[in-house]
Amino acid sequence: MDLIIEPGLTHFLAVSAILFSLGLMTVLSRRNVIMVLMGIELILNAANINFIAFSRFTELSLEGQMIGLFVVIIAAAEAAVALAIALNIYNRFKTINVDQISQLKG
Amino acid sequence: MIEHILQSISQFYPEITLVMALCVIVTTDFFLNRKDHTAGWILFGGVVFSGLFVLMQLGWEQSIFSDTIAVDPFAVFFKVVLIIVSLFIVLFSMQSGEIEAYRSRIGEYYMLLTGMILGMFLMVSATNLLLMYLAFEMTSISSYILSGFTKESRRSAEASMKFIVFGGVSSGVLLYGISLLCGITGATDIYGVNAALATGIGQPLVLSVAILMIIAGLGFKIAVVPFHFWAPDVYEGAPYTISAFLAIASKIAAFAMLIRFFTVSFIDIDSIGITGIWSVLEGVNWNLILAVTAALAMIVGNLTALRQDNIKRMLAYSSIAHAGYILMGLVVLSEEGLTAIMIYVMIYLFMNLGAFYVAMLFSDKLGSESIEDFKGLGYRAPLESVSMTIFLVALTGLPPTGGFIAKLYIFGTAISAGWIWLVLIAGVTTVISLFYYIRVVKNLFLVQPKGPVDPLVYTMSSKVILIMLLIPVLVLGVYFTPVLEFARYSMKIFGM
Amino acid sequence: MELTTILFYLFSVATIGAALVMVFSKNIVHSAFALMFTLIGVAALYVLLYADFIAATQLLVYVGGILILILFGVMLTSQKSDTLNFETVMVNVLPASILSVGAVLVLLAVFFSTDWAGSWTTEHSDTVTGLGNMLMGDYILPFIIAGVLLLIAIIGAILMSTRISANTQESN
Amino acid sequence: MELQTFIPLALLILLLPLAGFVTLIFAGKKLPRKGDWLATAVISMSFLLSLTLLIVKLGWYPDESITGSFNWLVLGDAMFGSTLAIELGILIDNLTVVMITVVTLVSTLVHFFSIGYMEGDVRYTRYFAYLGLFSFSMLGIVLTHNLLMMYIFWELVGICSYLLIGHWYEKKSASNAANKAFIVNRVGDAGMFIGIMILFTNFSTFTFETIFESISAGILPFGSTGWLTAAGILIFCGAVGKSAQFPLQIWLPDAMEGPTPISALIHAATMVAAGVFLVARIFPILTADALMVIAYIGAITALIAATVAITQYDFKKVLAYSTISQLGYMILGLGVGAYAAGFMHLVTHAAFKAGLFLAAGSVIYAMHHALHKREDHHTDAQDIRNMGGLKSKMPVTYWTFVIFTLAISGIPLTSGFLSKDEILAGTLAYSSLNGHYLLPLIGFIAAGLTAFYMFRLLILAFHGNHANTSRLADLRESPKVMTIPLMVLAGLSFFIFYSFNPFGAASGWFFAAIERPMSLVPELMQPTGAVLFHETVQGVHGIAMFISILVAGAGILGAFLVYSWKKISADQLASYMSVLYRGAVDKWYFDAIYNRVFVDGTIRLARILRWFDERVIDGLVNGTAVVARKLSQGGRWFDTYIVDGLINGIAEITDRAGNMLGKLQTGKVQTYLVYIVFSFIVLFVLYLQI
Amino acid sequence: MEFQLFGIGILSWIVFIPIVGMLIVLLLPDKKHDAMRWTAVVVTGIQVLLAAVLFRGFDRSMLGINEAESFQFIEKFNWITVESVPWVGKIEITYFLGIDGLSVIMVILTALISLIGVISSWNITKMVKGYFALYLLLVTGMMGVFVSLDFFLFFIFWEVMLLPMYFLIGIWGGPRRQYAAIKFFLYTFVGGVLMMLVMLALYFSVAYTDPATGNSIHTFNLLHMMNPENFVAGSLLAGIDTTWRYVAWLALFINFAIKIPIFPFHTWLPDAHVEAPTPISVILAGVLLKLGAYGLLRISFPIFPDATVYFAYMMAVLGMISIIYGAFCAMAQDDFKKLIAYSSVSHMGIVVLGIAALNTQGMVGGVFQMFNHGIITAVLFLVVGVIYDRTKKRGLYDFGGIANVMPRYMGVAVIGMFAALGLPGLNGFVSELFSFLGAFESYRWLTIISVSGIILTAAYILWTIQRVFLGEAPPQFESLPDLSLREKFSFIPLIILIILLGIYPAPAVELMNTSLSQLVELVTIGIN
Repeated sequence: MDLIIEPGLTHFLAVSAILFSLGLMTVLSRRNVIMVLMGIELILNAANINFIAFSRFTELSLEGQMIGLFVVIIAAAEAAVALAIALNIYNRFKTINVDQISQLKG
Repeated sequence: MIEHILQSISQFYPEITLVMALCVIVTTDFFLNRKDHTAGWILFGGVVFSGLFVLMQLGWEQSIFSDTIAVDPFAVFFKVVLIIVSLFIVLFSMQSGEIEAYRSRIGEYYMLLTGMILGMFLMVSATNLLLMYLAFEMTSISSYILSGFTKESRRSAEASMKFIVFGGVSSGVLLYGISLLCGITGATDIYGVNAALATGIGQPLVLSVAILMIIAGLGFKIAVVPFHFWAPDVYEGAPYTISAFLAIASKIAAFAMLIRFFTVSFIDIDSIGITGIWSVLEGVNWNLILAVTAALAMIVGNLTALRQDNIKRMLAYSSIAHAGYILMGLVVLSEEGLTAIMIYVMIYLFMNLGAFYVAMLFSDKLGSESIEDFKGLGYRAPLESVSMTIFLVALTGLPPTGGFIAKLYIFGTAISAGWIWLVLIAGVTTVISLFYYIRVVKNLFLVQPKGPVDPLVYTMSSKVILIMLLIPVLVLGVYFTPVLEFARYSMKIFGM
Repeated sequence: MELTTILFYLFSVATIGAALVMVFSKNIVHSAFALMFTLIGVAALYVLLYADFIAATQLLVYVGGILILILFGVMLTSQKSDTLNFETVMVNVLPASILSVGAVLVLLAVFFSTDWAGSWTTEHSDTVTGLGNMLMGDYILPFIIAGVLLLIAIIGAILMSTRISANTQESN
Repeated sequence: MELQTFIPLALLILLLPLAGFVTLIFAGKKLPRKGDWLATAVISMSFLLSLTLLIVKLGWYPDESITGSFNWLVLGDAMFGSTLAIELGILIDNLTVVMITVVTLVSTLVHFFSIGYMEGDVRYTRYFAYLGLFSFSMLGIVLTHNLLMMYIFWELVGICSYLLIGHWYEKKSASNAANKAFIVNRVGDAGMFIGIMILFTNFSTFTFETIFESISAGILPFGSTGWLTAAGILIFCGAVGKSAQFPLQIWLPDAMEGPTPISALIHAATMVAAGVFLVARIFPILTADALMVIAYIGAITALIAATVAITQYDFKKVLAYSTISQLGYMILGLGVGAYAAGFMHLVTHAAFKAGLFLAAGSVIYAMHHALHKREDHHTDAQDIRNMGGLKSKMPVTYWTFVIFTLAISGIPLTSGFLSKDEILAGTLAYSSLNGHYLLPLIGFIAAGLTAFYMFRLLILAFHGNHANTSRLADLRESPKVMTIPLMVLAGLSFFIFYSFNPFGAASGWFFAAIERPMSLVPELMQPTGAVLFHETVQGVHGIAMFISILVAGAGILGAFLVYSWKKISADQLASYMSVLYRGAVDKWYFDAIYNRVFVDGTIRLARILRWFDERVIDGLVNGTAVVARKLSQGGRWFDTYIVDGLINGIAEITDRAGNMLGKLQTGKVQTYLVYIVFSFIVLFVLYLQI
Repeated sequence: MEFQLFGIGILSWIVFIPIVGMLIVLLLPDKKHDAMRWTAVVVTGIQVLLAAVLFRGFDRSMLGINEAESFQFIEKFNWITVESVPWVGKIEITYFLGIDGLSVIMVILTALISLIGVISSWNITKMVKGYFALYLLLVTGMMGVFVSLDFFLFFIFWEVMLLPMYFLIGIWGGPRRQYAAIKFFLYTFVGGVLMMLVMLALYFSVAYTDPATGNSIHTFNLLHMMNPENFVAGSLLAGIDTTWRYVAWLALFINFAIKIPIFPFHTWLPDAHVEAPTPISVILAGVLLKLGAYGLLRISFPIFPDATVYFAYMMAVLGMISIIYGAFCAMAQDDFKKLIAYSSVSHMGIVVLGIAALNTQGMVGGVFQMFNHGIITAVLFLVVGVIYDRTKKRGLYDFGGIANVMPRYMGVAVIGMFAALGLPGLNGFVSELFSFLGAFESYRWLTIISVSGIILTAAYILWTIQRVFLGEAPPQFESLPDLSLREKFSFIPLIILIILLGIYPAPAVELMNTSLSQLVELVTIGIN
């Protein structure tokens, strides 16, 4: 009983799993580029939770946190670029609805 | 620690050179005029220099920066390949009309190109999961921008948007997979991973999830089915130079990363004997998955290419198909297969670069990328058309071009390893590929030009570049011992 | 039933709840703020995992940086003629929901089915020092590379966001 | 003269005409008189040579037979055991010498005749050149000592006859006739070829000698007498084609499209007789069954042709049918075992039938010129209804013609009587021995008919007085160069040249020289032995002679009743037995049936197969069926998709698949992601399986 | 090695001199058409001379086929060798040229036909440079296939022919040239892929032990592949009468059957022939079709004797079908060229029937038929070309009475056609005779049926002669010029050969006799 209540590795992993799938949901379903972006951030965070959790509970000690740190940085960079691109898209198409931007196909 | 780092730095010159080149470009970009391709030449020089350093590293086999980077023949081979491609791409960029139109931003263009090259260098040599991911991201981010470099064009913008959405998700998935892998094995470098798995902490289920996620992440870069959807759109939207770079360099780099990652982490070290045939670790037979994706890639790539009218798109699909062929070499799990891959890569880069280049030249002059508009170009631009024919024939895999040798080796290894069904698919799809390649040739030569018939004039330099691409394609068709030797020599991956 | 446990459940529920809001809210601005709460929740979870430094970074970078960026993005890209319009619609909901539910089920199943290697619980007394040492030691290369990466990203962002035009207008 | 010198001599005889041919083809036009003299000289020379050969051979070496041969090809390698040597060579025995004499003689006469007849022809030189080629090939058939050469020259005479029948190829009818002749012959030759293959496969040689030896040693083809009989009959097929035997007799009448001298030489005297010669050659290996088949075919042919001949009005056609019928006689003779008689009939027939044709030629020549003078171009110069009363106009021709007619009708004192009578005796003997009473019956009926139609021809053409006198006002006798050959042949139509006893050839030199070779086939399959047969013939000879004279007389009488004294009206007669009459007039519908069944059938089949090829096969392999259907959907599509390379069996599939996969590429990035996640899960499931 | 010029073996010369010519042509200025033509003439002429040298110097008594030492004019040096690769031993690709009785006659044929082709392509005016460049490349490919004894080399030359042919048909061809060209390309390419797979399978199944070092070497050397001991135990194609060996044989057979072509793979031929320009049709019929049969004899038969014996009957049946079927289709054509194309199908059927007999007569007959058909069909296509040049018509019903208009032309045409119909005294007869004789020994009834093909042949040939040459000439054709000097030059050598070999075939037959006996021995060793 205690084991189930007392938060262990699996609990955190479960949280990350849920966040991951929610991020996936966002990416798949929201048509707004920026929403999609948020979804991606969510996925990255889920991954990060994993790292941190592992660094807490397994022999992947501090390195987990290390990776987490870098991931945050990368996420920031990617977000910046992505938003720039979103702006560019908006200037070209006057919309940032992903499903309306489909000239290239076939 | 310090001396280790210093000592490591001494073996890190190629990458350092690139970084320095980047800095030089950034600084000079402020005061140099952007009319000529100064930045381009700087980058060219930088690549050449780092190439020299790479050649110095021939035969080294060690791991530096506390097991985050490996300097081994394998890396050297792929770095050489990347350098060749990069040099050509820089030259292309100087010829390209699309890039010329954005001369005011030419500096940024080359900066990002440098970043991309650096990222690929790291991809081929990284042995640490974190660094791998970093390299991956570095390549991706710069290519996101570059594919949207010609901002005015909506297609270009759309390409970059799709690219980043797709790439973002893929990198997220990749990261998640990496996190799981680290979690199970408790290691961040692939040697540790292998060691941990070798001790038999069998976590098949979670391990397979992790592996699949990593395959998905890298599959995106390689553009292998079913992770290929972005490729045609992005290639079509992006400028020719970048399409070519993505289709060749980043694909190859991703392959190198895939190979290093999978072989080092998931191969049973004990099985590496004189036989040269490996066996996968217990419970993780990832090569079957790769086989399936390879088969899919060949089929989908070739079939879809049939109906394309845009030359870039056609080449995109063809490159997807080629990714399938290359994967065959990894599937067979043998040094032989690896050699085959290397040979394939070495030849593939020349013929594909050539095809893209000629297509670029044509499109710049015609203002169209439609194959239908290439009618009768054989009479208006004979040299270019003949070279195009040769490149396409090479891609089809007919002797006496290098393409034949490449296919021969890949098929050969697959047959010798007994993957008959895969080879049969490959054979059939090869036949199918003939259709769309030959269709271009037909339009070039067999159809009378409609509209103007004045000859297209190209600069001498462009012709020279063409010849430089043409020669290896033809020579490697009849005499490929050097490549073979180089490949066999470069097959030593650190840690195996 | 100790404090950490309660906090864990609290934060995780909060995080997930916020995430749900973010995913399903019609208004993009709401989503953005929901994302903020999610991120804060995640940071809190980090704290529960003794990763205080990471938690701080998370707050700084995400909440302080990325989120602001996102909001700017929202503002800049949401103009309909003269007014602002934050309404966003969802597409292919059914496959998306099926797949993500499938994903979460798969992941949960996997996680619960595996017995994780010896779950030891050491107290990382001072993660900051450790991280600092590592950054200057084993992880110096990634550190540098990350710097270059940021440089590239900045250049790219600038290139993309500034209004420039080609010398020659090419047809779309 | 030494025996060995025969071979070079024979070679000379053989090659002289060839030399003539080559010179004429290349240099003929430049020679004076377009080189006709050369051809004639050459052939006359080889005639003289063969005559000497004949005399020497029969006079001094009546029983030897000599062969000279060389290796033409050697197949296989000694180190693998069997090597296979293909020999070519010459065989000289009595049969040969007699035959070459006949051939060269007739050929020479025809050469002379042609000089007059073909005068001023467009392709005068080529005509003589071909004559030379023909003589060469014909001599080749006669002189060869193996089946291969036999077949080679067999085909060559075929081609010569093709060329000469089609000499006036501007006429559609001529070229048709030529094609018909060659193709029909090909049918026979195919059979002959198979027969040869059977023998070769078993004895791995072509030479008669070796084949005969191995068969007499009891080795059978594929170890069965059935195959031996088959081989015999198949080889005989060649004869059926060449000698226009039933059922392949149809080509000979059409062959009359050629110049008349050609009909005389090729289609009466020599080439058509080659079949008979062939049978004589392979006689030793013919089994009783084969011989019976041969006999019946001969008999049927003789009867059919004779009946048809009665109803014809074209001068040459009548003669053509009579030729067929006479050839039937010879074959019948050989079939029943009257070897010498059959062969003798060949010789005698050569003389008088050649004569008949040349006479006909002279008549037609005269008619032609007469009509030409009158500017009359629509009257047919060959139709006997336009003739009549030529007797007075061209006496030489008439009298020679009479002699020939008597000879062919088998009236005593003529050569024809001798040979035909022997054959009939043979049939009687055969029937009395093996009890095939049909054969003699047919023989006698045919004999009667022969007499009847020949005299019909004589009367209608020469007696009475012509339909309108004015038309033939300027009819003249032909020049000497044409009449002299006639006289020579007429001379040769008397018994004296063949046997001093006008009522029995058996005692003559001919029978002495040409005696039936003994059969080499196994006992059971052997025909009646020569000795026994000969005795029987002696027995029935008197009866045979009596009956034959009787029927001949009857025939002649009938002819006079009907056509000369008009006691019986021909039309009445025709209407009484209208069925038979119609049948005869329409050549018993052979041509009609063949055209309907074989020619049309083949062509239709060919058309079908062509369609099949272009639609179905091409369709199966190329999916052009798909192409065809897509074609209707607009040319451009066709151009860009089919022509540009989608033309293969999987055209449709690939195309469909390509489109389908292309549809996946919607351009909506989220859709892509959906696909990916989906396929990811699929892969995962798959992964759990493996 | 006695025949060398400047240290380079005669075979290399004969193979690569066209490449030299091609380079010269490419370097010539675009306008210098005659120079290009003469270059081509000279180059191919030299080939003919070299071929003559081969003919003179060829030792008729040496076996060849599977014994390296009894090949002649051998040139062999390692082309690509990779020392001691751990997993496959030593990789070896050799540049291995040599001829035996089977190939020498084909080399001679190729040289001759190439020269004739050049002469007859004098009136090509469109893109002359490209034309002759491609033409010479094609010639190299053909020559190379016939002289190479290394499978890798063989395959390269084989595929090298593909593209020039595609262009030669596709650019200089008739109205539907694109269709024809792609069809040709497609068919041959499919075959090529199959062959490549088999080649690889063989490569990995065959390893000979180096006498010197004693380590096993994987090789593409055909002669090593013919030696059963060289098959690595347990490899894909090892053993006798295994399924994989049958599969491999069939794959090869399909490839060669497409080239020959055998029913039902023949449908590319009519299109290609009809659309191709005259000289290319000549090459196509004269040499390319022979490649298929040659490949069967050089590769399939000796390497897979067991499978060959197993499938021989099927081959014979297909041969028979091709004979009859081709003849029927030819009969129904009204296009002169198409008719000849189908007649080729029929005649190549005889080849297949002959070689399927697996005895010396059949084999000799078949190969000799290859040679003769090459010459005869060349003549026939030239005949069509001549009339087409003059009238721009090919329909059989468009003509008539040509005999009176162009007597010399009529002469050569008729000789060619009679040779095609197998008239004794002309070369066609001899080869058909022996093919049938050989076949009859092995397949009695099939042959009896096939023989009926000669009747059909006679029929359609004679009808053709009648329609084209006999009768009255239509007014618009009454003043056609007779053969020009150039045309005479292209005809005469062929006509001479036709008659010469018809009367005395021994010179040709002696060339191949020994080798073919050896081949028969090799294949049938399993039977008896």
